[in-house]
Amino acid sequence: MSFSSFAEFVAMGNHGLYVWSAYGISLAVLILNVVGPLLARRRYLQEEARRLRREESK
Amino acid sequence: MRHSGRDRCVEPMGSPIVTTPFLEAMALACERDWRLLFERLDLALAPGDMLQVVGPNGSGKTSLLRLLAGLMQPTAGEVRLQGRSLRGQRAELARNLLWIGHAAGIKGLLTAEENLAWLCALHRPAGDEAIWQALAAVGLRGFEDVPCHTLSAGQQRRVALARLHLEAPPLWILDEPFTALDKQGVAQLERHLQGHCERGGMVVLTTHHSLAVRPATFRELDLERRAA
Amino acid sequence: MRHSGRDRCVEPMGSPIVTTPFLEAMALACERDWRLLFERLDLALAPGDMLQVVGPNGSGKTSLLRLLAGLMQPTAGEVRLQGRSLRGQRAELARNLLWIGHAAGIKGLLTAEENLAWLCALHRPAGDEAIWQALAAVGLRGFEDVPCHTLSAGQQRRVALARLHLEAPPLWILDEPFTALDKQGVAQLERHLQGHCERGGMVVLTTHHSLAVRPATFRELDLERRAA
Amino acid sequence: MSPVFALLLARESRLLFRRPAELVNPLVFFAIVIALFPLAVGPESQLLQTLSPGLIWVAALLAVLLSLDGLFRSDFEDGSLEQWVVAPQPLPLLVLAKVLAHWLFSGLALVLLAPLLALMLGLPARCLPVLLLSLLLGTPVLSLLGAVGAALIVGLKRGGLLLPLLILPLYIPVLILGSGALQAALQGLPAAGHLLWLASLAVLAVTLLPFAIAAGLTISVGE
Amino acid sequence: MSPVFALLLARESRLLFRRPAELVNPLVFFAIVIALFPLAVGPESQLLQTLSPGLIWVAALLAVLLSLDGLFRSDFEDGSLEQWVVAPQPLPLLVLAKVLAHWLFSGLALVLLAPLLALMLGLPARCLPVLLLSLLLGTPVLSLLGAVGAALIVGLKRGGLLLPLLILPLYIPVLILGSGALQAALQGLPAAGHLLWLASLAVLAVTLLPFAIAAGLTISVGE
Amino acid sequence: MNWTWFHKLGSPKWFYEVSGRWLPWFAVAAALLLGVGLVWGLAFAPPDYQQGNSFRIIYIHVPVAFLAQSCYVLLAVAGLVGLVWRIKLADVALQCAAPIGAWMTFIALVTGAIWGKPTWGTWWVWDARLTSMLILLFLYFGIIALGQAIANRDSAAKACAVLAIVGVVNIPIIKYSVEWWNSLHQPATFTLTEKPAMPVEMWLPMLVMVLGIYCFFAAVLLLRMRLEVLRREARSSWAKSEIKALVGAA
Ligand code: HEM
Ligand SMILES: Nc1ncnc2c1ncn2[C@@H]1O[C@H](COP(=O)(O)OP(=O)(O)OP(=O)(O)O)[C@@H](O)[C@H]1O
Ligand SMILES: Nc1ncnc2c1ncn2[C@@H]1O[C@H](COP(=O)(O)OP(=O)(O)OP(=O)(O)O)[C@@H](O)[C@H]1O
Ligand SMILES: [Mg+2]
Ligand SMILES: [Mg+2]
Repeated sequence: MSFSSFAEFVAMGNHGLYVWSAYGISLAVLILNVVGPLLARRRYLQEEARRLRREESK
Repeated sequence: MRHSGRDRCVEPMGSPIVTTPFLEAMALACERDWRLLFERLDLALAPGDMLQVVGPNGSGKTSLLRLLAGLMQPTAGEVRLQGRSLRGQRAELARNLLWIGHAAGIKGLLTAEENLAWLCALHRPAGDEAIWQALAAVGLRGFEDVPCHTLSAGQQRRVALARLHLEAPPLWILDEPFTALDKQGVAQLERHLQGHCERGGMVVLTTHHSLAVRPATFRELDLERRAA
Repeated sequence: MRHSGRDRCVEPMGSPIVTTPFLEAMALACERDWRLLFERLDLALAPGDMLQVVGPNGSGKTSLLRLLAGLMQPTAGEVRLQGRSLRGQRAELARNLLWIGHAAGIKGLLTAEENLAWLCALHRPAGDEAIWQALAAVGLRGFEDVPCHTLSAGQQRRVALARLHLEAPPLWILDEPFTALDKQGVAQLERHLQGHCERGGMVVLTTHHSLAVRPATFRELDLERRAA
Repeated sequence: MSPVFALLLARESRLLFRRPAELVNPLVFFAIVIALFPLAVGPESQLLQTLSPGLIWVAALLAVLLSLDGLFRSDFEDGSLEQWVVAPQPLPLLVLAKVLAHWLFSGLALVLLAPLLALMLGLPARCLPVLLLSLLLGTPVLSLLGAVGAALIVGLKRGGLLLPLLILPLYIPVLILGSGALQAALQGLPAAGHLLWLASLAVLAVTLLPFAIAAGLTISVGE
Repeated sequence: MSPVFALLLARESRLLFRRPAELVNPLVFFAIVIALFPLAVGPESQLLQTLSPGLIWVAALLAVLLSLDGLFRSDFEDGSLEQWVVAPQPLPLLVLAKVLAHWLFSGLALVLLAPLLALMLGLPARCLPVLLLSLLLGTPVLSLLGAVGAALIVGLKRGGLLLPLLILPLYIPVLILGSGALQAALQGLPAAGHLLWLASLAVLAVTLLPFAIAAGLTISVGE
Repeated sequence: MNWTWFHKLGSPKWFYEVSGRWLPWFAVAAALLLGVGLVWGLAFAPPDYQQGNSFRIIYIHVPVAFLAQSCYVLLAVAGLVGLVWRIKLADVALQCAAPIGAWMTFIALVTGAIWGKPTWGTWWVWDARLTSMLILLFLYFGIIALGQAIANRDSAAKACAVLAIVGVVNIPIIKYSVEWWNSLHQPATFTLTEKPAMPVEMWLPMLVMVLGIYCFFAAVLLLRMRLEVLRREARSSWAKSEIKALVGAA
């Protein structure tokens, strides 16, 4: 552990803003990359469900 | 003829006479790139009339239709709407005209339904229900929400022709409406055109095939020339 | 059938058998954007044959012709030329094929003569004399030196069809060759196609009208489907 | 505002969003052209800073202009324009809606991207408000002027570089005012005069040019 | 050289000369873009001279690229490309002839116009040979690379700014080498190294890219 | 040589089954490695003697930059396989990997820019490596835009393949010329290459992060590809029953 306190950890030796924003943006993008395909998959399955229902009712 | 259209002075706002032709062409001439396609062409269209323009390739059928729809200006002569020259009454013509040219204004990226909704909105908006019925009437049930560019040539034409099944203006000008339609589609459209005329509408169209079903008022205009 | 094409092993360079079809389609399937147009389609074409592909709008006629001409790849199955898969013998097919699609490769800025000269040069160059004769044969005498974009729709098609009157490869694949032709043009083309088959050529074509003149070997292929 | 105006706006937006790639193309073009310059003139930051006002404006101008090339093309080819001309709605109104939709989604995005590129070229942050404002006032003028040209050439088979030829000379006042404003800001001078001029150009363009565009379209359709 | 090659060259030249306006469009675009810069960055001659190598190259690059947008479009639409694909002639050869014709009449003209514009920007006359030579070696590469993009997007209804997006990043080596050569000449340094590199790029492009273009066309036609 | 395994690899059904089994492993590995690497790098690794703590950005910047570059090579390889052997799965891979690569490039640029501010005092300089990374982003954009612009799936994939191959041939040329460009004009003010020899406790977490980000990439790629394969095969019997099962479960 190279920090002695949590506050020090957050401050990152005065570079906290840079470090945390870099990591924040990166993580956000990574999460977006996971959530995007998952959402697309759900949307696709919903579409298919609707189509199947339509075909059955025909 | 009693009305004064014939002698080229604009009729004052007099009482409309029942026999006044709705649309008239007087001594029309059309020239494209130096070549005279036709001249001194007269025609008159009254409610209930159906006119088929025929002629060999390159005789000027499309050009004539565009003149009548106000899309092109004639080289000589003029087109009259209800006895008055077309010049000043673009808006009046627009309210009464349904024009479908070679290309029918269908956007490939939009679905059949969206396309129709917009084309109707240009004249008067139509409800979803009416649009779906019109699409069903031209045999496109099940294709309502497919982007039009994935439809075949004939199917795209059917989307455009569905406009004829929505509440439509009296005068229809159609350039080769039958192209790309299969036999059943052709027969159906012929019947629909006949019905429109019988309800007092007017149709001007070109096509190379001879119609099997025609209203009583059917006439042909032959632009026969030595072309091609 | 004696030749081994049927059981999917490539025939060695053995002596060609007279009954080998020139062009074959085996278990062909075609899919466009999710929708299956046809599958398990077999056909065989021997010298002298004429095949008209029919079907309602959107049934896949154009797509089938493009598959046969090697312009598209089938989803499944294969096309064979003289018993061997098309894959490796693009050049061989090219030497034997005359393809005229919806758009026929006519440049609007060039004259009819220049257009023909180039299209012939792509296969084997033709002399001026022959080209003029071909243009006369399709009724374009007097239009040889006019830029094609000033010709009407039907006249442009005639320019393309003039290729059929020049020394031409045996297999013709024509997509809606009759569109935009007037009646006299249609009749003339029908006779010409018949003549080609009688001289041992082959024709595959689509059209929505039924041919009045047909060779004895005429067959129809119906892609009937529930489309449109 | 008439309902067709809103309807057309909605329709055009939908069309644009069906092809998102086309939407961002002008943006990426803008960015690439700006990125080409350091590669071509060298990376010295002082030179790039001096250059940046002019460079940003020229790039914006080219991006807007070239994205307009096809503005009416597909409408012409599929017959939509014919339908507009024979419709009872006033053509200038339809045209205005169409250009507005185009500007909203490509011009505006370009305005928003510009500060980032400006920073990369070393433009000091205090110039950014002037940059934003000048682009905000200038790009609608560019769009409308370009649309006039696009309407005139829509019937031609191969436009090629005809549109730039017709329209770039007309863009010069906007270019001078826009880059002038920015240059003034860079040197710490007031830029209000330039911006006022740009604003009045914008008002003029919005009121008059739709009629010119409509006239151009009627000519092209009637050919 | 096969006879179709010569025939196609003749045919393409004839087509280009039937529309002389299209032939000069890239030239005028080139000139206008260069002329915009003094308007946008101000008329100081020192700045313009420093700028000129890069500016000339960027303008040439944009002019070539944008003139290529429609290279195969009309051939695609009127069915000529289908005929090429089903013809017994090798497609890469036909493609090479077509690009060569285009380059001969627009690329070459641009090379010849460049010295004039360079002088107007204040480039000293001793740099002109390097300018000419670098453009002469560079523009064919630009044409061929652009043709790859044009072949890939030919089937699309509205290209918009797609072509620049695809191709401009690939132009960067030519841009760097070309403007680098010129900059070296401007500073009195030898430019032979740059020019040799450009020459080898040109050789590579002429031998390899026709195949990529042919592949792109086959894909577009087979759609 | 027996090529059957190769074509089996191209079979969508086989792929769908196998990828279904692999996906959870990659996902778990990515989560573990990234978690460990992050905590290690952010909290435990010693600070840099020159840059202090801002250097910790390296643990996201470098792995992502690596991935961004290798992903483009993957695109070209997939394109080649798709074009030469006509394996549709390669087409799917190409189109699914492109957006991921673009995002990775974006992260590398953003983290680099943020890092530049405390170390160089500016967000951006026209340095060779930075510039070529920007160009890489544009290359990705080109492939994505081309893929979206072409409506027909098969043609879109083939067109992207051609572009990716032409692009990858150009990448060394671009890289080389950009470096030359920069060194010719003026010596670069800042260089990334002259790194201090890193002590082990600094680069070990980096190694963990690199592995983690590659696992992450594999997981996301499989996720995207599985959906795409399902879409493309929607009419085949196995996909139909799969979709029915999935829909029923939802
Ligand atoms: C927008 C700005 C930046 C971009 C686009 C960028 C890009 C890259 C790339 C592409 C790599 C991978 C190199 C390789 O594959 O070997 C890399 C590595 C690296 N970057 Fe950055 N970088 C940026 C800013 C910075 C800054 C500001 C620093 C710190 C001063 C930095 C430090 C490093 C280090 C130490 C490496 C690892 C060196 C190596 O393994 O070769 N970068 N960067
Ligand atoms: N855009 C144009 N520019 C110049 N001339 C044209 C143009 N369009 C058509 N023409 C000429 O006008 C004549 C008539 O063309 P039009 O399209 O009206 O014929 P058409 O009767 O509709 O023929 P088709 O039956 O082939 O459709 C043609 O001979 C053609 O040469
Ligand atoms: N470019 C395309 N992209 C996607 N789908 C297409 C494309 N072209 C055609 N299709 C689809 O393929 C089907 C068959 O089209 P094709 O053009 O082969 O029909 P056709 O039998 O020639 O019809 P028509 O008689 O209308 O010419 C159509 O239903 C259409 O939806
Ligand atoms: Mg006509
Ligand atoms: Mg068809």
